[in-house]
Amino acid sequence: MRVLGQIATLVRKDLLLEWRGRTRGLSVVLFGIVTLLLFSFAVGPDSAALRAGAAGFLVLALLLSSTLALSEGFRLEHENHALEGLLLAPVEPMALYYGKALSNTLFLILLAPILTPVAVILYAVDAGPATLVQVIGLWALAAAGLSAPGTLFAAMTSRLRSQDVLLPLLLFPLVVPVLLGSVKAIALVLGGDPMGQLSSWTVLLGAFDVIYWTLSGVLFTHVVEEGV
Amino acid sequence: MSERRRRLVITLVAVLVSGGVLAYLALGGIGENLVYYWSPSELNASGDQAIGASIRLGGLVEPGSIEREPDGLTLRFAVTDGEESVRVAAKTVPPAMFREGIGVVVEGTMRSDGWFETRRLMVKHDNEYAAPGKDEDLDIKELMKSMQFDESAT
Amino acid sequence: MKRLRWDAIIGLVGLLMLLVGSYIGLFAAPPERHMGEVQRLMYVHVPTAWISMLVLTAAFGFAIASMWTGRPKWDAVMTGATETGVVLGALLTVQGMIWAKPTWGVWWDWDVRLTTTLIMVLFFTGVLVLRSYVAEPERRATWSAVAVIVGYVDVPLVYFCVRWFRSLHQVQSSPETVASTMITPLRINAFAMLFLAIWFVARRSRLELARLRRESVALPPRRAPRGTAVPEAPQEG
Amino acid sequence: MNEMAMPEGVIGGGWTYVIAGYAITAIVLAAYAWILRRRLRRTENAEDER
Repeated sequence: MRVLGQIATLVRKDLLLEWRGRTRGLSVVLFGIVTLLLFSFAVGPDSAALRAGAAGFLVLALLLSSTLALSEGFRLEHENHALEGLLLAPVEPMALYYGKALSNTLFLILLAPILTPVAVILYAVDAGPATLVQVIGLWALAAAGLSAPGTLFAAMTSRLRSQDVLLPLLLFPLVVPVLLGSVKAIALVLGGDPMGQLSSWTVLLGAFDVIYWTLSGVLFTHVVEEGV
Repeated sequence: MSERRRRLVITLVAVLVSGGVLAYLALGGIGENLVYYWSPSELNASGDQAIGASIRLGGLVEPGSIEREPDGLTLRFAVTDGEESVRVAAKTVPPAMFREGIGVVVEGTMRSDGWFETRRLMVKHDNEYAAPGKDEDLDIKELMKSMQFDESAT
Repeated sequence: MKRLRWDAIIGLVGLLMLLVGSYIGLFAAPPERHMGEVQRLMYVHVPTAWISMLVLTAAFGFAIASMWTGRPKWDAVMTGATETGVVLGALLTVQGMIWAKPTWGVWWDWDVRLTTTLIMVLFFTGVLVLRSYVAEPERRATWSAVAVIVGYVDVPLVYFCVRWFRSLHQVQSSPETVASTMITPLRINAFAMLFLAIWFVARRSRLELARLRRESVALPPRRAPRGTAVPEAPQEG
Repeated sequence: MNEMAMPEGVIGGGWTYVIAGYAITAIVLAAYAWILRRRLRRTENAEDER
């Protein structure tokens, strides 16, 4: 399909730009690591409490990094008037949205192999390779759930004076179900799952992924009509 | 006009998908497993795995099980779901509505000696509001319904 | 004085009904057999809950209408409904905490009902903040409508979560579970709150329309300038 | 025998909570009505002056 081809092209373009401007990506990674470090200061040298909170800290680091990545992504588009160009070109607005949301998701997923081991070391979690793979899978679901409404709101707020305030203000309450689902699921993976709830939390997380990915795509077309 | 119709179809599909997923969350039964509190049966079934973890236990205060320790600080009672019960040691002042047969949610840990230790005791009121003087019937089945345990049974 | 507008009449009726309903609830209705006097909070808490969700549902409808037609009228009504929903939602949260302390024994607990309600209030507050930052009227209308539609996903969750999940909050009451003497004040206050909410929405929409008129020349003025009645204002070009 | 009285399952008194709840409701509704009135006045006056 034409739209799928456009999405693929846009994702390739975004990832290429991300690769060329590595320092930007690197700063988000560093930001994530610093966030993880800060949480361990907040709890203090209590290894049991750190272990108990590890899943929450990890997901919060993802959330905070995601707002940084989202606003950076659109700032770049505005600097060179690239978005106007894309809108003038025969690109479907939906392809534009899904391309952007997908490349945001992929970028956030790429953070996982770096941040997860850091969290495992900092918070003294016992985790083998199989556990890590599971955590990264859940991280991917969480990243998708954050990116879908995140891209929509970042597109709306990217031109505003106070994007740094507005984006979290709109995004954080909306993604609470995603955060809750991923924190619980990751905590169950890291700390054992006595009651067999892991699948239910994962389904909840996936369900909100589907809701946000479908709804935001449709609404984005209306957003860009007004010019981004 | 066809452009408009195409967008209408896309919007409709998106709304249907979102609504369908919400309906699945509601009716698919995953809610039973994303529990805010465990029933005594579920807690007992998990055995040793539950020991030490921070857990919420919910159920009815078993009639005749309330005891107060002589030190006046610890309250002991059993929480039941009609089938099994868990003994609870609460180091807290209970809310005024605390009584036999009322729903409670306690937050704490299961100890290896079989007592559930808690410092946070919450009373769960059902959705019945009656004037005083109405006969008190300790019908466990009815009370269980108010605790939503009957759903997990079916 | 100006003649009474329809919304003023509804507001007055609502206020009167709220006074009557609260009087019955506070002094005529019996105390609950276990909750005692504290149960009287139901007569304000439950209507606030119903109407806040109802008003936000209306906002969702107005958002769709605003996006569909592009008319400023719908945008203004949507703003009115959203703001009223936020005010009532915030009030609902505080009332709930006041009721929770004596009955449950805690001020707050992270149960589904309470969490989803808090999300609802915070998100729609965010929508209002978003509006205040966007200068162009068309863009503001579309963007806030989009935000309202996305955020509305949470509102059915608030209502149904107590049935779907086990929670600390009890499930909805029905006429069968509430003593008949308690239903009368509850119903009166529910309609009172509905009328007050309609009044709030109407007033706030009027305000928003006036603001929109100030922003753009495209909209016709509310009424012709009153010439003599207005205190001398310097006439500028 | 007991230091603390055992709760009897009924909330005694509790009027403080009721008064607080109704007062908050009244204050919030009245405050919002008043704020709306003031904002509306200002905007419409400004409009008339134009």
